[in-house]
Order: sequence, then structure tokens, then C-alpha cells
Amino acid sequence: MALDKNGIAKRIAQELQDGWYVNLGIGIPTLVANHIPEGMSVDFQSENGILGMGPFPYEGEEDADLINAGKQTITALDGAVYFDSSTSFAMIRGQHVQLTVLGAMEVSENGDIANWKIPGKMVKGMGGAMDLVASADNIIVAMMHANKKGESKLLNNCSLPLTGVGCVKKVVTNLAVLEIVKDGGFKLLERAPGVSVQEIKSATQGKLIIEGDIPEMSL
Amino acid sequence: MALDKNGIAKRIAQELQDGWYVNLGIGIPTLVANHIPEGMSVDFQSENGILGMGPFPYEGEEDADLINAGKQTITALDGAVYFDSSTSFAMIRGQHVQLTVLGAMEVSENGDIANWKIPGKMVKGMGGAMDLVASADNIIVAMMHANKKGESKLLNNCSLPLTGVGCVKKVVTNLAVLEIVKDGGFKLLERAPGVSVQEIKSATQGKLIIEGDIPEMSL
Amino acid sequence: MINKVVSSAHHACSGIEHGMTIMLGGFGLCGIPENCIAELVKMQVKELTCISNNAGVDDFGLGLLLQQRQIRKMISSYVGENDEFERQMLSGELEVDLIPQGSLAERCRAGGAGIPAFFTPAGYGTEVGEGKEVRIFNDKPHILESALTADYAIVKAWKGDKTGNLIFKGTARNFNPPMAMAGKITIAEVEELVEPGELDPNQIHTPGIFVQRIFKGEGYQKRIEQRTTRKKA
Amino acid sequence: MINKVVSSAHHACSGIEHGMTIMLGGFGLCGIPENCIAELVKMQVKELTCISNNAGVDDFGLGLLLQQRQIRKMISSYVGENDEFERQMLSGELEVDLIPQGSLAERCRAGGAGIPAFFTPAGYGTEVGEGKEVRIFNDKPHILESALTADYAIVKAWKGDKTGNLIFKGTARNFNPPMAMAGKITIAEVEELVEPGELDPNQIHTPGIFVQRIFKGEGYQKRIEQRTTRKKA
Repeated sequence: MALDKNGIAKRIAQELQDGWYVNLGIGIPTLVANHIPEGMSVDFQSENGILGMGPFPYEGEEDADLINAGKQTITALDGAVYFDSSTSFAMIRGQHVQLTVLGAMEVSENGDIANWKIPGKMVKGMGGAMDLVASADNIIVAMMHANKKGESKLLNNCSLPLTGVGCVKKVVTNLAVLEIVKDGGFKLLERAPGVSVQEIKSATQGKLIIEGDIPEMSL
Repeated sequence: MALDKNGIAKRIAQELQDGWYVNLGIGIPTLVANHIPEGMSVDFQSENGILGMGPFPYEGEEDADLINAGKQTITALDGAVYFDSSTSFAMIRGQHVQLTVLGAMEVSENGDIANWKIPGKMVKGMGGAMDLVASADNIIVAMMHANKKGESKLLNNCSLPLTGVGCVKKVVTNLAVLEIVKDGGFKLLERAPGVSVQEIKSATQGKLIIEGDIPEMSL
Repeated sequence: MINKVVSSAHHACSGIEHGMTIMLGGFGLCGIPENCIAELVKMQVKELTCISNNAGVDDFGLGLLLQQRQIRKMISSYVGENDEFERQMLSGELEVDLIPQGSLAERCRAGGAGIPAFFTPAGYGTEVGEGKEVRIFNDKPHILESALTADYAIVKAWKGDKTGNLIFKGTARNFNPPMAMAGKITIAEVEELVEPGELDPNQIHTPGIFVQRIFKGEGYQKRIEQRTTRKKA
Repeated sequence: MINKVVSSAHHACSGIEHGMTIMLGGFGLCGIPENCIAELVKMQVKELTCISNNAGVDDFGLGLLLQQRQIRKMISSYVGENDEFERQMLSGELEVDLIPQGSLAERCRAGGAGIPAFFTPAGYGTEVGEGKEVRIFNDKPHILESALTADYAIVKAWKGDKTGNLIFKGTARNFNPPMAMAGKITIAEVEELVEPGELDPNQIHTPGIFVQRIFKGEGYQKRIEQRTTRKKA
């Protein structure tokens, strides 16, 4: 059975390592924070200027001066620190943030990502996404395998304006975990529980690389 | 009579304006702080990381964590602020410091300055001087008119390795106040008390521009 | 002695004219200079180029200037929360320059720090990089981005002293410090204005050298865009 | 859970090897990592490239490493207070790269901030600018300077918490924050080490993300180079 959004987040959480600094984008990526493995300590950076972001505040304890990059009210954990936007992107651009998880509208088999603009529609802007994808050593895209029209989001080439070039390393969808390999192609690493290789094949427009048996995710 | 070092500093202090942020180099420039006109407030920046530098501490109150760029123990005035070296030079390079006063070994008639290196002698380094002279809109050189061998330090061209190019706007020496004009040349603005134009002429190797009567400094 | 303290937003904003470029601190509605924005509306100053990470919401923040058609051009990274913005942009009344958030912040800092241009990987291979110089460093392509400055930078701080030293609170800091560096004239509105010496010189975020005018703001609304909470267990 | 806290300079410096590039914070003898410098002497690690604004004095600071001939190359802005330095430099034992102080600081920050190169006016037309690309911005020539990074950056802070957040005191801050950003591994020695949450998150100068190892230093001498005082009236 294909994963739901929480399932995708749960699978991505398995990629975390103790002590990592992590930036989570809006949407599915945000849910990753709910699935940090027991005993592991991960520090969340929000690009508007906080490290050590905690959960939402209790009702009545919201502070307008304390928000995340999604403009949501948040809290700060012990050991948190606030900083300005140029310092925040110094962390990101300087590759001090070990993992970036973000959503995408399209990913190509050479790691291009498109997630900020649909021609003809209102353009809201790229926010910090272009800095994040251009800088991070380790980028995981969290998304559904197909768009609302049922079309594959894993493509030979992105059709939408790009956010970044050749930067995505791994994609976790409702159907599969895929690694983008150096010479181009989505190497299938894991299947969602109960999802067949054939289902993934037919849902993927880009070059899919299947080597040997593909295990199911263990969630 | 030619000025002494304190006299040079006193004359330079007349160039200050209320509310200015000022960086004073080592040597004669440091003495300028002793001659701030009554009722004027000037804020001293030291490039190692303080704005609002105060006088030396009272004996026994020295703090090893509070020094100026000359590595001297200092104090901080009310309203002072400490910052790191990159922020300090952001202030300097970004032209937020309104006046830089520094010493020189040579100044040329097109505003070049040499003050950091003598070939064949031990090179100590330029410290912050190259940043200061390259950035400041308003640079005054405080120096003796001649070097210890009696040779003019105001030259057609500097013979020593340069610290900066075309940057000096004004020179105050023991003999005169001179402005460096756009097309090149030391325009004589004022004579030290009792010093004749002829004395200045013979002490100046570079192109000296004398227009009309040259007043004496009023100190 | 020069006095940086002005009595109100009205005096702080004096000199701002039609057609000028204004930087405004804030991220969403967090840490925005509410008093000065209200004053700009009152002044009816038009044809502004506004550099701000976001464009406010329909009835608050920079949205108030958009309502009055005071903005000719927005330079931002994300402008999604504003219907009037969308209408003006689609109709061509409003020019929009979208910049990656990190490049926007760094370009402001660079403008204040006397660095006219720098290389960054952000935007390479995208439309942001079109027409910009590309150079490879460490096997990775980078684009050359230029500094941003403004006629006026308007920032909002938590505490300030009369010499212009500023301290920000929480994530309301955001773009305020880099923009404070980049204004030819920088105006700071603060919640609390104290005497020089009352702020610890170790704890100041923006040194007063970057601030030309300062005043105590009033009636801060501090609107919350996304009120997210959890229930007590 | 990852633990950044180490028990001593000995553990903090583990992994530093012959031939590595090390950044060391401090201005003169102010704000230098005394404990780690002593440990480097003990380790007898050699052929180091040291990036530090100054080179200490004969019997303290980096002068201790010079005495033991542990430094192959110094990258500094000013090295004037050290006879042994002069001897090694004139004899050719020591390679010296002199950099304008502001460019040195900014090159370290750039290294930490992922900016591989930037333009600055400092050094144009001098030997510092020789061989470097020149470009005119705002009618003024600038030279292209590159980022600096280091295998290890070693900094000294006043207070730190166990997540690596640092607070500096007075002018002992200087090069420590930009260098802390630029180390592949950054070691912080602090006078006071506290639990996470004890430092105000608004008041931290160097966020812990830049620091990989931290320990409480001991026996700080804090030597004064130029003791200047005035008499009480």
C-alpha cells in the first residue's frame, strides 16, 4: 500500500543521524520532526533565524516574535539560538546544515528540482529554496510520486522552471525510496510496503534503475 | 615655528565634525583624541572591535579583554559596543566611519600612500591600513613633513610599496595643511605658525600648488 | 552634540520622497517597522522601490502601501500572502524582482559592508542566474550577485539606546540587521528606548554606527500570520 | 546523543596532524586559545599553516609554536611583535602571507558562509592586488579575494554551553566568530561552560552549529601587551 504523508515523513526520519542540523521545508518535510528516532538528538534550523526549534506553543503562549519560516508560531528548546537572515544563510550556504528536506513539483533523473513556479500561475517566490538546494550536500525530496493529474513527478527532464540543478540526492515518495545516481537515473532502493516494482515502474517517467531484489521499507 | 606632534593632532582635531565616527591610527593620530573641541561628540572606532572607545583605564583597572588596535588597554564609554573583526571592517569598508586619520612614510601628489613596508627591512604587515585607506571617503594623513634623513615625505611618486592608491584627501604635517587636488598636486591651505611658504616649498618634493595668500593655522 | 533620537515616525521618515528605494526589515509580519509603514501610508509617498523579504498581507505590513498603490517595484524572496499584490503584479502595475532569500540577505549585508559583489551557488541554472556571470569554484558553478543599498533602511528592534545601538528579540531579528547596514539613512523604531550605557556593550546586535535616526514606536499590533498551537497534555 | 563536550585541550586537539591548516582566533594576545596553543606545543605537530591575525610574542601565544619550529607558513595581517618570527622569516624557514586585516576577517567569514570569492577595494594597486582580478564597481577598482577555510579552527570564548553556543567578552571577540565559521572542525575553549538553556538565545555570538568540540579552559594568563593607564585625578 502506498504511504500517506506521515509514512513518507517516517521513512525520511530513518535518514537522520544523531547530532545533525536539519532544515525542514513546508508540507510533508515538517512532519519529519514528529518521527525522530528514540535517543537521537537532531537540531532543527529554520531559515528565518532559529536553531533549536521546538514544538508549537501551548494555546495562549504564542509569541509573535517567535515564528518559523512557514510563519507559524513555535517555541525554542534549551540551547536554542536566534540570528539574523544573513547569518542563517551563512549556515546553509556554508554547508553547516547537514540535511535539507523539501517538497518538489518535479525532480529530474539528474537531480534537478522544480518547486517554486508554474508559468501562467501566480508566482509566490522561491523564498529560501534556491539557497537550500544549491548549498546542501544532502538533500532529500519528500513528495508524492505523481501529481494531482496522475502524472509522474520523477522525470527525464523537469518541465517547470528550475529551483536548482543537479542537487537532489534522494527522493522519498508514497511509493518508493530512490537515489539519484551520478550518471543520471533514479535508482530504486526500497518499495513502500505492498507496492510492486511494476507499480513503481509505471508511475515513473524518468529513467528508473532496478538492480537485484528491491526490499520493502521497514517502517 | 614648526608644530610638534601634539600640534599636528590639535590641527587635525579641527577637521572633526559633531557625531562623526572616527578611526585613529597609531602614533600622532592617537593624540587627536586629546583635542576634541568642546561640546562636540565624536565616537572612536578601533578596528579590533569597539565603537565608543574611552581613555586609558586607571592603574589597576586594566582589562586584558579590552584593548585597542594598538594592543593598548583602554576603557569603554557609555553607549559603547563590541563586535567581531568582520563586522568591524564592514563598518570601515562600507564607509560608515566618517574619518580615518593615519600616519604615513610617504604620500604622493595623486593621493597614493605608503606606510607599511620598507624593502630590506623587517616587514610587520599592513594590519588594517589597506582596508582603511581603500575604503574611507575621508582620509587625513598625520605626519612630519620630512623623514629622519630630512627628505621630503610629500612626493611626486611614492618610492616605497604602496598601501593605497589615490586615496589621501588631506595631509597635516608639522609645517602645513595640504589638500590633494583631483588632477594631482598638494594644494597648500595653511602654514604652521611662523612657517613661511618658502620653507614649505623647499621641504616639499611633490608638486606644490600655491594660490593667493596662505593663512597661518589658528590653533 | 548630534541627536539621533526623533520624537515620532513622522520625524523619522522625513526626507523620504517619491521614487526612492526603501529597505524594510521583517519576515512575514514578524519584526516589521509598523510605525514607519503607517507613516509612509500617511505621507502618500509613491513610486517606491521596496526591498523586503515579503510584501505583508492584504491589510497589514507592506500590504497597506500596496493598497494605496505606493509601490512601483518589490524586491523580495516570497510574496505569497497577498491578493492585492497578485492583482497588481498580474495587471503589470507592480514590478517584481524575486531573489533567493539567502542572496537577498547577503546582498543587503554586502551593500552595508562595502562588498560590491560576491559569488554564490544559489540560483545557478535557474532564471535567477540568467544573464549573470558564472564561475566554477570547488567544482561547483556559482553566480555573481551584486550588493543592494537603499536611500532609507527602516528597521524594527526590541531595545535601542540613544546612540542607535539595537537589540532584537527572537526571530524578529531576521532581515533587520543586514538591512540596517545598507541604508544611506537608517531609521530604527524600537519598543524600548534607553540611555547610552544601559545596554550591555557585549549584547548589541546592530552597532549604532549603522543607525541615523531612532524613536520609540507605539501601539505595536504584532499580528500573527499562522497561529499554530498544541494542547496541554 | 552526540556530545560536543571534551574534557581537555588534549582531547579537543585530537586529530590535528602535521601539515594541516589551523585558524586561531585572537587579536594580539587578546582572546587567544591559550589552552589549545599549549597543547599544540605538547603534541609537537609540525609543518602547520597558521591563519591568525598576529603571531604572538616571543614567549606567548603563537610565539610558542614558532619557538618549536612547528609553523611552516603564517597567514596574518600584522606580525610585528616577535623576534623569533623575524629571524625565521628572514632566514626563509617561515613562509609568510600578509593580508589586509579586513580582507582576512571577511575571507574567513566567506569561507564559513559558502561564499567562495568577493570583491573588495582593499589592496588594489598594491602588492596585495598583484595577480588578482580587478573590476570597477561604482567607479572604484576592486580586487577579487577568495574564501579561507581551515582543517581546524580554534577559538576562545568567554562563556559557552554544551551545544557549542558561544559568547565573547569585550574586544576578545575579534577574529573568533568569523574563524569559528570557517573550520572544518571548530574547537572552542571557554572560561565558563554551562548547560544548554542557561545562555539567553538572543545573546549568543556564535551559534553552536559552527562548533564541533568545546571544553572549559584552565589557568588563563591573559597577558597584556601594552599596559597603558592614566592616573586618578
